[in-house]
Amino acid sequence: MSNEHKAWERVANMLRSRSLWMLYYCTGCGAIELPPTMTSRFDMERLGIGPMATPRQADILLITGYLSTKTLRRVIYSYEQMQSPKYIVGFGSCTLNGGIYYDSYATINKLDLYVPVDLYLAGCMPRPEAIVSGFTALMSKIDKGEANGWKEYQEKNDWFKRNQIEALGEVYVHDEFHE
Amino acid sequence: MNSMNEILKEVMAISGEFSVKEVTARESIIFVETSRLNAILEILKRKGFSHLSLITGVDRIEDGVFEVFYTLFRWETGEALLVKSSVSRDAPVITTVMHLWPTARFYERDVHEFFGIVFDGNPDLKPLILENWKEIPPMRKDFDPQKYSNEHFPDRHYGSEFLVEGGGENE
Amino acid sequence: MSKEVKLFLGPNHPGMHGNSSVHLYVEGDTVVRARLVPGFLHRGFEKLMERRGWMQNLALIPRICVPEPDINEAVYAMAVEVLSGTEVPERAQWIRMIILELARIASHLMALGGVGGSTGLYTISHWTLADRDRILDIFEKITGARIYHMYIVPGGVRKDLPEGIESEIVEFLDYIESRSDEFENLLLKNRIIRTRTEGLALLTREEALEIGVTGVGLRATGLPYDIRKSDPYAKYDSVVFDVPTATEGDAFARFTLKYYEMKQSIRILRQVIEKMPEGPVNAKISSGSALRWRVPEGTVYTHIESSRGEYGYFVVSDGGEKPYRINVRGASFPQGLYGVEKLLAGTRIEDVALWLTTMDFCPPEIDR
Amino acid sequence: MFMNIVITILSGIALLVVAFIFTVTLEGIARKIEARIQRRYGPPFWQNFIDIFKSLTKYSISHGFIFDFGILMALGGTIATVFFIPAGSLAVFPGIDNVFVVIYLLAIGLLGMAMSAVGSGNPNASIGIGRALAQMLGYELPFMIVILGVFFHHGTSSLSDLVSIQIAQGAYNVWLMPIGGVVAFVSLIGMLGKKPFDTFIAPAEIASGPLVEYSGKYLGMLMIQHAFATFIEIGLFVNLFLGGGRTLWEFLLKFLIVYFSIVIISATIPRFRVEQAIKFYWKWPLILSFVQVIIVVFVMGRR
Repeated sequence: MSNEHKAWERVANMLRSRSLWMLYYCTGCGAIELPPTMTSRFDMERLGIGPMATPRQADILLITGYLSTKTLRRVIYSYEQMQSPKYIVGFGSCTLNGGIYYDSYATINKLDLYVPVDLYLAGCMPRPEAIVSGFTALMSKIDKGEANGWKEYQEKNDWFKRNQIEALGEVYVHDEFHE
Repeated sequence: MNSMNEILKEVMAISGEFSVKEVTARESIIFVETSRLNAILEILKRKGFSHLSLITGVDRIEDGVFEVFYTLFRWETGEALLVKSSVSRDAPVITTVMHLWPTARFYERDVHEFFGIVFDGNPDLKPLILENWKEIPPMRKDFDPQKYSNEHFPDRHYGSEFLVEGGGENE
Repeated sequence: MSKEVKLFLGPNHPGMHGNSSVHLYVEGDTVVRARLVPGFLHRGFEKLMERRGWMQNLALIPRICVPEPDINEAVYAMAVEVLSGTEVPERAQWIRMIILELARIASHLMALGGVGGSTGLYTISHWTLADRDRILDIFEKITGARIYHMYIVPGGVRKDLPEGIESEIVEFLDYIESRSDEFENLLLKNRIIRTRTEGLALLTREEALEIGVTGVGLRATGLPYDIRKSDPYAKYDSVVFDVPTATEGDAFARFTLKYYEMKQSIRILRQVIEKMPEGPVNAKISSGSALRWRVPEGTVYTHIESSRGEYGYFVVSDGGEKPYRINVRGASFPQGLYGVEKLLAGTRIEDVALWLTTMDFCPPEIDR
Repeated sequence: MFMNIVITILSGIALLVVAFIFTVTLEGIARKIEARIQRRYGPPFWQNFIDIFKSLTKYSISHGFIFDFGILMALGGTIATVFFIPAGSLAVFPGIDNVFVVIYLLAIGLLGMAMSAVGSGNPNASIGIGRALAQMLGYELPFMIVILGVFFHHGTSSLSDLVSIQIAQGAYNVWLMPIGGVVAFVSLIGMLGKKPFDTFIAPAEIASGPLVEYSGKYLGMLMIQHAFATFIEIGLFVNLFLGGGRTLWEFLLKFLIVYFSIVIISATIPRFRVEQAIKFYWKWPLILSFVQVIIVVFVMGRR
């Protein structure tokens, strides 16, 4: 990359790390620890992180805990709608290896096969302190320019798509309204 | 406010004998054939068991039978009654109780999806919770979720390199 | 055909609590037809519970209902105790009541915060969730974890209360009561909240009984039906408290009832802390190791009054090491599925999120 | 001749820079105040700058020509309106900055955004725009009536003349027409879309309304447009009713006081429904504005 592009990337990364917008979508059981993190006690907003209503405006997509197949479809819709320097944070062991639902017929075991994950948070439902320290780790990762999950999704798209079809059968459900 | 035993005696007087099993002071199970099920449920509802808490299916695979439990509850005295009837496993058809409790439509739809028991008279037995499900109804005993999970959702294999990663310098 | 728009109040919507989708057929600004599509949080709980031993299930059970996990443990413990006939020591029953009432206050605080969230009054959400966090600290001291406690086990409670926890609970109760007039001024006496929620999600007594609504929805129509009174469990029959009821049956009545129920829970907790005897905390359940514990054959349905209504477990055991069948009766199953279809027609789009909040809608209870 | 063109251009740019920097820092401080009301610390006050410039660094997706053109029209219309607001000593067009020009150009900005939001094809956006325009009917009526009263009394509708009259007279219009001031303040809250009247950006109901489909650079531009729109609306109120200000700092001080009072009011009030908002405006504020006009025309007469 030409060096002025690199300089611009550094400035952009500095800006992107200071103001992260989180998609307001609780996909799993870990979402119950988000309200305490967003409100008065742990106050994520002082780090510049706030909930956003639509995928278009969001930077982070939180996979809070287990992911059932039906939700995985909607997560893929939302992830693809988000604009591109986007990051995914996986909560707890359910996104790593199925967690406590390892033998369930409805939840996926390894999140990394379907969407690129930038950060994993430990804890079977990570505590608010873990979430805040995880976000600061993500911010420093973005600052250093290492959080390139979205580039990986673009480069290895067919690999991700093949995994998704393999697990879900079909990603885009046709008659969503089951008329 | 006559207690549960008097009510059961009155119901037995009307619709014939059925066996009663006491669980706790305020809860008992009655065994009823599917033919007399609707009549008895209607009498019980009139006698005060107005709240249908739950419709549960149990898969007794060894004696080839689906048991369907209707859990009724009486607010005034706090008594619960489990009305049990059984249906054969290969032709599981039972009449619906939607006319007594409209909310039963969704309980029946749930039991239908997870056991395959057909409640005739219930208009929408569409899939409720699972999406694009092609296997047999998952709550049956002969469905093994572990096998399904291993086939469809590969998980992380911790090979020897994981040990290096764990003990290595990059914490 | 008039211009009817299909809208998703889909799983990814800030007004939606948890994760399920309401399909709206909208004409102009009012909803013509609505249908709930659950299943986004389905993990096949009942199937997983059949594959784990009786004591192993304790780790799985609180994860069903996230806003209030303790009710699961209490109901499962009571069901297994009835089946296995174990006697729960006196002190353990009182401790269970502390946990359940604290969980009720936490869940009610969250529900009141939810009302603020959907009407735009974010200040009340911040206040109530900050106070709820103090309860989670108390839980952390008692059980070691914030949300999933695994503290109520069949046969009693895992371990005794730590030293000096009673004084901390009393101090917390005083703190909540000192905050109550601020809550009232900001939420209950707020004229715009009153105009926004009066007449919304009107539920007559017959409709409530027909839908099978339990909990605050039923009490808002005037029926004082509370499982703690009609079918008392633990030590609720030796504690004095009354069940607040209203008559309007609309959204405003429901969350004011939640607020007064919180006051009743505070009253219960004060009495529990005075009357709690000393003594053992859990009974010996099985001779061998707890993992090989065989519960005698039988069927039982136990239920308790959660903050959202009747929450019950239907447990069938065939005498083996693993439960044969467990069915979970969530409080929001009837009012979520049938209630949405029957009552949501006619409300405006702005009020759909508020409708779901005050109707105590918790998706994991439907999907399990 | 050439010199005053250069002066106008320079003072125009200075006004733009002052408007942007001042309003965005004010919004940051407002977020901190609202956080303090909610018993938390809140972000640093320059957070809004970072948000704007971060959205400008992101990739964005376009939904066709109308979607792009509407945004440019909104931003251009709003920037053009900023020039006509005298900020204390910094008045770009001293003689000809007429209130009707401001109202007209402001309408261009809002309609541009409406056009692009509907162009995005998302049903939430069109519902949001429907609500925004309906609410505009609500607060525009009493605001107009009260302003006409002010023009009738002072005989001029040029902002800078009104400001100099009030300074010369020593009595602000708020003291002359207290009812008009209150009505204008209430409709100012509606114009800004602050809490009781922000049904069109309601996140809990229609997922932030018109802003649903805006991503990356479009969102950055819209946030800049929102900053300028806030400056225009509050600047209009300060000039009309609080007598502008001899120096720039006096104007900015009054601006700050008005803005913070709105923020504090809106932090503890939930949202109206749209028809409730319109009913509210067409009930008391409308009656009061008629009363005010009658007082101005018959009792006070021309100055």
